[in-house]
Amino acid sequence: MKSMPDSWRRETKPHKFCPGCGHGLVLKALGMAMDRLKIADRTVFGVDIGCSLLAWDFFNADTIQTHHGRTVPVIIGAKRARPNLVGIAYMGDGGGYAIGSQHLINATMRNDRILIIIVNNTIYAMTGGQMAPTTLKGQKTETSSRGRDPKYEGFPLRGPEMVASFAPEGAYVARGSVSHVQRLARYLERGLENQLQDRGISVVEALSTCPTNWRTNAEDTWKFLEKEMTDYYPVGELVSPFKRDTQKEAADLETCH
Amino acid sequence: MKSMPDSWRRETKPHKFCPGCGHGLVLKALGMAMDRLKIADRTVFGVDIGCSLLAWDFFNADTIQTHHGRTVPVIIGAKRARPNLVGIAYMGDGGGYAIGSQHLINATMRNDRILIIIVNNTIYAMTGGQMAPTTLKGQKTETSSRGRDPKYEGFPLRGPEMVASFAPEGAYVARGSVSHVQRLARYLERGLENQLQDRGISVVEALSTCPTNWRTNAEDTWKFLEKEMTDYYPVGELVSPFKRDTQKEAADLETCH
Amino acid sequence: MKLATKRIAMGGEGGQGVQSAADILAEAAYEEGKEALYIPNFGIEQRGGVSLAFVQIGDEPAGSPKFKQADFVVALSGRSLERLIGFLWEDTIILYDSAWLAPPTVSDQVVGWQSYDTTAPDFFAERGVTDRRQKFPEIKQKVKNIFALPASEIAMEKLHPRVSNVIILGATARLTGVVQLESIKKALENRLASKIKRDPNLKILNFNALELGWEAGERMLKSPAYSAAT
Amino acid sequence: MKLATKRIAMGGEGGQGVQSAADILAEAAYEEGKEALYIPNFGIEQRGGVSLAFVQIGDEPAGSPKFKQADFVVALSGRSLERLIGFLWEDTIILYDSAWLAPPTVSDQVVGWQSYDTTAPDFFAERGVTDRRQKFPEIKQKVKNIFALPASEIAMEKLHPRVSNVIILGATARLTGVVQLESIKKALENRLASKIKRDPNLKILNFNALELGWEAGERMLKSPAYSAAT
Amino acid sequence: MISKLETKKDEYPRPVEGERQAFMYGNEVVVWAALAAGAECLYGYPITPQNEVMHYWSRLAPDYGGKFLQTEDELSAGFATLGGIMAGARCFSATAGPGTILFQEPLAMAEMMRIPIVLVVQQRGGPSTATVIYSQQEVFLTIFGGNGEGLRIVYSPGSHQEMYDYTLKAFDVAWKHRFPTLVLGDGYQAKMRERVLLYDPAARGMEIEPTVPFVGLPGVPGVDREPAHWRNAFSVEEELYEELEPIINDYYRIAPSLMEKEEGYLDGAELILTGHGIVGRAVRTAVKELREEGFPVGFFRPLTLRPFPGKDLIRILDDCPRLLVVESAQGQLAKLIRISIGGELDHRVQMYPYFRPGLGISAEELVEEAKAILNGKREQKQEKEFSMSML
Amino acid sequence: MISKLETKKDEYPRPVEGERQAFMYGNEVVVWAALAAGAECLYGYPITPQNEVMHYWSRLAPDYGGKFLQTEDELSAGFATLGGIMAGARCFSATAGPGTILFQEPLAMAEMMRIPIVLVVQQRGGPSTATVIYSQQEVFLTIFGGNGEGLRIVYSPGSHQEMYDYTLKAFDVAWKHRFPTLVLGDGYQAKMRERVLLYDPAARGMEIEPTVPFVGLPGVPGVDREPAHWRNAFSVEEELYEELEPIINDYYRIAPSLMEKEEGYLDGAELILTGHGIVGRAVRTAVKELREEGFPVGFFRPLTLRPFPGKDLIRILDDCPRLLVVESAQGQLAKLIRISIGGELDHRVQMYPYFRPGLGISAEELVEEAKAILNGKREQKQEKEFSMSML
Amino acid sequence: MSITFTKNKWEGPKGVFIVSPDLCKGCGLCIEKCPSQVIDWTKETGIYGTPIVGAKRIDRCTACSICVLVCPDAAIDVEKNKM
Amino acid sequence: MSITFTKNKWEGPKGVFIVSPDLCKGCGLCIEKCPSQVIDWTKETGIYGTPIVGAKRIDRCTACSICVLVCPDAAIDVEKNKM
Ligand SMILES: Cc1ncc(C[n+]2csc(CCOP(=O)(O)OP(=O)(O)O)c2C)c(N)n1
Ligand SMILES: Cc1ncc(C[n+]2csc(CCOP(=O)(O)OP(=O)(O)O)c2C)c(N)n1
Ligand code: SF4
Ligand code: SF4
Ligand code: SF4
Ligand code: SF4
Ligand code: SF4
Ligand code: SF4
Ligand SMILES: [Mg+2]
Ligand SMILES: [Mg+2]
Repeated sequence: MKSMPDSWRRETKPHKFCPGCGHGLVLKALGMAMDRLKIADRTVFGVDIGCSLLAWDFFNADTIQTHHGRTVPVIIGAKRARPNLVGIAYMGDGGGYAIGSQHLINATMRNDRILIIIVNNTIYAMTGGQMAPTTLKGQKTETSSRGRDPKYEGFPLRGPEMVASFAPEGAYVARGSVSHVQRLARYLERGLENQLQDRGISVVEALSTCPTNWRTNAEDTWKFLEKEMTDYYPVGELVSPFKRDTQKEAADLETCH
Repeated sequence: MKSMPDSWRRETKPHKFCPGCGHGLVLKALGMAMDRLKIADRTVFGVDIGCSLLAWDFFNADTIQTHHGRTVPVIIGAKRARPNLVGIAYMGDGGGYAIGSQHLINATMRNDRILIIIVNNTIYAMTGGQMAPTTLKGQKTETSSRGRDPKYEGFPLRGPEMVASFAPEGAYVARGSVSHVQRLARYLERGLENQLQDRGISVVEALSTCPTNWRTNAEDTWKFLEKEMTDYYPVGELVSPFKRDTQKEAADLETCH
Repeated sequence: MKLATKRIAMGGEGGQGVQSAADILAEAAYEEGKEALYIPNFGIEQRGGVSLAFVQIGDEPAGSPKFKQADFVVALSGRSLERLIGFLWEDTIILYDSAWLAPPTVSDQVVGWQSYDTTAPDFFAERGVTDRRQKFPEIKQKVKNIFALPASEIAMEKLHPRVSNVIILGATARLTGVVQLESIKKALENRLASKIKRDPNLKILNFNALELGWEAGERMLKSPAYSAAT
Repeated sequence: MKLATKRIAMGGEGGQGVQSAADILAEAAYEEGKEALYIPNFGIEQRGGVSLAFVQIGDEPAGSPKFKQADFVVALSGRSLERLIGFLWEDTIILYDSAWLAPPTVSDQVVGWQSYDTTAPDFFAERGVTDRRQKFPEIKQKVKNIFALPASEIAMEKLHPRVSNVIILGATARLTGVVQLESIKKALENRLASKIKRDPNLKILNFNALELGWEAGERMLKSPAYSAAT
Repeated sequence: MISKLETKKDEYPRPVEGERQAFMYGNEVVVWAALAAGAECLYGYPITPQNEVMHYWSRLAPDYGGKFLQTEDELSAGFATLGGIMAGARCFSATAGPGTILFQEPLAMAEMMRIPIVLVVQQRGGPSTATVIYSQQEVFLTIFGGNGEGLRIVYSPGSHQEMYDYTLKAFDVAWKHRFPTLVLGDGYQAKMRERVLLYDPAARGMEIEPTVPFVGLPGVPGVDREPAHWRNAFSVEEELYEELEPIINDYYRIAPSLMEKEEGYLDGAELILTGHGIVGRAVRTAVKELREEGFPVGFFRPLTLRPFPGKDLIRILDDCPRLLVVESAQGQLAKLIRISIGGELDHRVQMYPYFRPGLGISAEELVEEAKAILNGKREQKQEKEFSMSML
Repeated sequence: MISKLETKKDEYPRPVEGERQAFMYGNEVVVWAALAAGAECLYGYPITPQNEVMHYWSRLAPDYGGKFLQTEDELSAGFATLGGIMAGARCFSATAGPGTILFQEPLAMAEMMRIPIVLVVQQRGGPSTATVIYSQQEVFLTIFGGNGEGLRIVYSPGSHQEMYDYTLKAFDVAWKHRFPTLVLGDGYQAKMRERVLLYDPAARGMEIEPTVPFVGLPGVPGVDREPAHWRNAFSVEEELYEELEPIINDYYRIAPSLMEKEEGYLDGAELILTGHGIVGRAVRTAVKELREEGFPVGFFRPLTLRPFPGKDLIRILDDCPRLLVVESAQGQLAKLIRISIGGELDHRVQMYPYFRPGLGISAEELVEEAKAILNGKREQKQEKEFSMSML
Repeated sequence: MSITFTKNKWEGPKGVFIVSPDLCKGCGLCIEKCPSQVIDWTKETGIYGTPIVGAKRIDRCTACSICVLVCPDAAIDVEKNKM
Repeated sequence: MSITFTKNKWEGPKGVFIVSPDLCKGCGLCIEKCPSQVIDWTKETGIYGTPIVGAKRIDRCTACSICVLVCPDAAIDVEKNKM
């Protein structure tokens, strides 16, 4: 197994994420998918504002660091102008479900041929740990110091489920987790394949970690991700235009962590 | 039967909508609901930019005409500041599902205690008939002169279904039509009751007419609404925190048109 | 102020076809090699209320799309004439449809008025001649002349209610003297091209209306109906 | 330029506690009735990279939060000292942790550096003393004095690795002469109040560290380790 | 690997062949100019009075290989336009009023990253929703609306012909200098109909700077070439300053070559009238009229509002220190003028305001106003009003 | 029917009793000032460097009956704030950088409808995302960012004490005059920690204008009273003009009473230094230092950027026609100055730029710069640079 | 409420059909929806200068009030006869 | 690729465990995930000045590569012995 996907740019490593940050793992999964499909040379990788911006020089792939919540339109604009490009819009849960949610909704409706990756770390990480749409019930953040209260702040948003509810034909929607990097890589690969085959939009949420703002050690980081988050946010494919290959899936499950 | 609900402001009638405009009927249904609940005196009625702005002086109720897509936050701001007010956010499908969709999504997630009314006329009416998220497949508009093509513009958005997919406990979601004014009035009344009982958000879409931009005569206006639109946009309650009173419903159906 | 450029302000109810009349007039002038400028007055509403149009025709490009004083004011309804009163000056010639519609007054603190491209879809009810004529609005300004033409009645009786605006257009063209009959026919045909293709009678109908109007204008020029009123 | 206000620039790796040390120093001065201003240097990243803090203490409010020349430069790591070289002038006194961490250089065309509030959560791995010391960065500027204090080693051996920043703080306070030991103890206690409640030993531990540093500062003042180097 | 840019195919006809006279609406003129300049994509969101730009484009452009997308809002329209441009396509958009506000976010990004976006702004009344008709109230927004230094190029045409000329030019200038370039029209220009001469720029020997992709370049990144890594976020002050300084320097280096203006009847003028856009046209007409009547007036009409041709105005005011500033706004042009001349003259300038925010202005009323000034009927009060608006 | 306004109950403690010395972060100062002014709701969206305003408020405010909502973006934050204010609550928000851009849409609505919104802007580097740290590049955005005439009141404090004073005052002024009122800080002020004296305005006899609801008024609308019908859209030009004129007149009527500035060491000054906000503080310190060294310099520090205290500056420049303009932006303050003085003086003013977009400025460097000017080392090139930036 | 609108009335066996020319904009929606084909255009014009409706075949009117419900301008009233 | 990172190696029965001090930020995620408790902290510090990991109990290492997969910084390599 390669520790570093070929599409990673070694010159810019170590990357700029904190110790233990899940972004590194999501990008590892993405790198694996890009390696497998050999598309780094025609990819436009768009990163949002949020910790995802730290990936502006992450890949050996042309990259645009955009504005908070605006990566989806930037990538759509590029993709529609030059359909042979592979468009990837990479963002946090704040960028995807709060300030950029109109773009997510309307891109899904239009079935834009891009891959949207939303990193769900239940928090606004870059700005120092405020509540996100994905913050869990009772979870304490800088702007929910008494814990998120559903009465005033609502229940956490399950983004892929929402997208799936009206995802058009040809769309691919899944939720992976950095605690299963290979499975996440598979989802991302399918999302990209879907785009390569001009079928429809792909939206993949990745459950991720933010030890810095969670203030967790390694043990609690994994626990929060694998227990609390995964309980509320089930991992799996929600909508897929691919024929299910159950054998392959079983094999996946074995090798996935 | 009263032709004009008490909550309508007679001084400003005839209203400013075109001949045959469905907005008048949605507002009639809303007026009926307000009359029944006797809440005109503590209502804040917010109207969007879009033809809904023409209702800025429509009711004997305090009204704020806001910006395009921004009526939801304005009403939320008022409601949270003074919870005893009854907040109604009235807008078009452009305001609700395009430029303001982030507010719709996040208000739903937070379960804000307001009633959102989205008038679906499959078009941007006020600006002269451009495509809306709700424009039907193949429908010709000023910006889809060859008819809406799902390959490039996607399939029409079913808003209430999307909202329902993640509507929290206590939410009320329905789709009515101006071809059934009384049933629409009932939905709006339930949406308001839901707010009065502090249960959750209410989102009611109203299928409506726009003979001016559809360029239809009375007959075709009804036909487009009742056949084309209703085929794709089924009318009914999607999510309701109310116990179903089947007797009452049956009675409704009889009197509804 | 007297200018070489002719300034024409037209008004009517939304759906009376004021905008197309004005636009065709300008286009005809352009086709003749004149400098023409047409601009609609448009507001927030799609339909309803008063519809105003402004045309300037001359040898030099117009200085600004709108103007303060009109050389010609053409009114197809009472309400619209009220809105045009501010444009009157001592040299204004007024032409109005003396078979007015007479709507009751609408509260005017409304979001406004008016309407761009407000020709009603064909499918709406045909506009008829009303039984109640609105009285002529009070004009406190000295003007040069006021001409009456019962265009709607003529249209109704001799042609078709839809073409009353074309009759007015014909009269306006003649009265203002800014274009030839032929040019305006050409512009009209241009504009209706696709419709005429479907229904060739349309051309005849419209040309007839134009000619009726043109002739009426001719007669007016010969025997001014009113002299400058106060 | 010589000013009445003392300008102190501190730097270290994110997580070394530079910000709290600087903040406590400023607060202590404030408590003594002095005019104090503390400002962190913060960038886009949450953690990682160099963490800088600026403190000014005097009798008059500071003119601007940042300054061009520091009277004291306190460096807890080699990389941070490199970032502080621009602040040196002939009157600068440098104090550094001579048990440096020696990270390999990171490419600097990164989105930047730095970090606000970067104290690592308690839960991260404890920071140890490295085997590889980074060589002192090349300083081309004449400075007044350079003092070495192996704070990390002292902390590790005598107290606890976490308090090396407090040892440095003690030494800085003494060297700069801007505050009394008592004031800084009070400020430290203030800041740790809630933690001390949970674990009263923390207070003793930190006070000990402070005193160790203070005494080291005392000794330095008596026998300057280096004289102005080029 | 992408073998070649998928730009517009050669099989498409040229939108404008040679020269063609037409009687057109302003929004239509914009579309023909964009087509003639080789524009490939319009991503936009409807707003009156620019809607017809989208209507005409979505109808016409496909015949010339152009693409269209109606987005969910102006933020999306603006950022999609940036994405399209960075992919190497000649993209533009059009907006107005509250839409111009939202466009400031993508414009700010374009300013930082030197993305050659072309935006047509058809001003409407403001502030807020106001009217859908007309004003000149988006001048400051268009120039300085972002969180930066207004490193933009702004043209203010006054006729359909200029609208055509400057929209064409905007594409050239934007791609040549890589600054956001805006064409500032208004509702009158958008909706009025008048003569225009369309021409194929190539037929006139005009070259329009070709587009160059920022991303999706040929070759395997990391193997054949460095990957293109574009960003607008920086961590420390100094880093930003280093990035920004050359951009600012570039801007001011090219500025002198960009400034355009029209002036006339300056000889012996005792009063200068100035106005931009459609108002500049009324100003010119009024001055001509006044001169014909023997009044000593001249005019100055800036065609670029940014950079502002202030040096020319200073020269003019050096000779004639009386200025009537005419605009359908409360002193926005006046402020641009004062920015240019402030402290640069060794005498006072008597400035007279003719500020009509949101209102159209006719040549006739300017003739009267100028006469009133020349006849000494507009002193104290007017000047005070002017100074007041400059606070 | 609503019997009474559900405003803050009397049972809540006063946030600040009497007076209290504190050593605080700037964002914390903002929150205490808002609480002391009786603010009831903060609806906001996180952005560095103002995040802690939201952190402190969401923690502290509930104890004083305050409410908090983190919205989905700045558009929502701004419009929710308008909704809360119209419901009669004292609401405010805080933002920065790209957030300040998005806030222009609600601010434009507030300008048209006279909604007394208070917004704290903590400037960061620009344009675009740039840095999260510091700049003075949001001056024009804050003043003129909407699609209108900039009918706003903008304070630029330079210390925590002024931050407290002017944030308090902002609420009073906003509700008294019904114009959007902004407090323009920056990342340094937001994140630095220094002394401040908090006080209860009531204890000092300061009255803060009470809030009045726009909607949800007592009585049955249409029966006991007219319904409140609020709008910002108008159909014809004249209607807008009629609506706008009294607003503009009101603004300029109150403007003279709003302007604030600090000046010093003007006697015999041969060079005036000017700067606002945190830079104004460096300017003052530098001038003091220079005077102590015997250099003839004075300073002018505008505290209101809008309306700008230009009359005072004209008076100063009348005596001393040399001005060093210092700012962490490329001439935004300089432009405000030129707007004020343009054409008003009967002599030239020598203007020297000290423009450092996005960079902090220390007193030390200003001392050096001023000396260089006084020693004649900064003539041609500098002045040219200045004029260039004014185009 | 002091605001009144002009009224055109047709009295029929089941009730009175009332149209207000001040309100009717002539959209024709009611014509289509009347189950008994009672309503049709009249020669009179209303507020928009367009023809307005009347109860051409009032005898057929069942006073079902569907027309009242579907008029977007609240221009129709139907007073049921007491039976 | 000319970019190389320093490597600390531990050779075990099933394979070689390699950590790069240039990459390891000391997050500890790998320690938690190693099913055989092979990994632990060392005395050495890495790029962030924080302690980095090593294969304290290399004998137990099954060369399963889970650690390789979970390291967000790609700081671990495991070379399986050929068998
Ligand atoms: C318009 C605008 N508003 C606010 C911000 C400040 N901001 C930067 S990142 C961020 C939140 C990031 O959270 P998320 O998208 O979840 O990404 P994460 O950092 O958690 O990976 C915010 C609010 C901004 N840059 N632009
Ligand atoms: C920010 C902004 N963008 C665009 C507009 C222009 N605009 C006004 S109404 C409207 C669309 C209205 O459509 P919809 O919301 O469906 O309402 P309808 O008129 O169909 O009832 C648009 C795009 C605006 N006012 N503000
Ligand atoms: S703050 Fe959280 S999300 Fe951001 S880089 Fe650090 S760990 Fe990752
Ligand atoms: S344009 Fe359509 S939606 Fe708007 S008022 Fe007219 S009919 Fe109604
Ligand atoms: S009451 Fe019923 S039957 Fe009578 S006119 Fe109305 S719809 Fe027709
Ligand atoms: S539905 Fe109403 S407005 Fe329409 S024609 Fe009938 S009565 Fe008139
Ligand atoms: S290869 Fe497997 S057993 Fe060996 S260290 Fe890694 S995780 Fe542990
Ligand atoms: S997971 Fe990677 S970075 Fe974290 S401690 Fe292990 S080797 Fe180091
Ligand atoms: Mg996040
Ligand atoms: Mg609509």
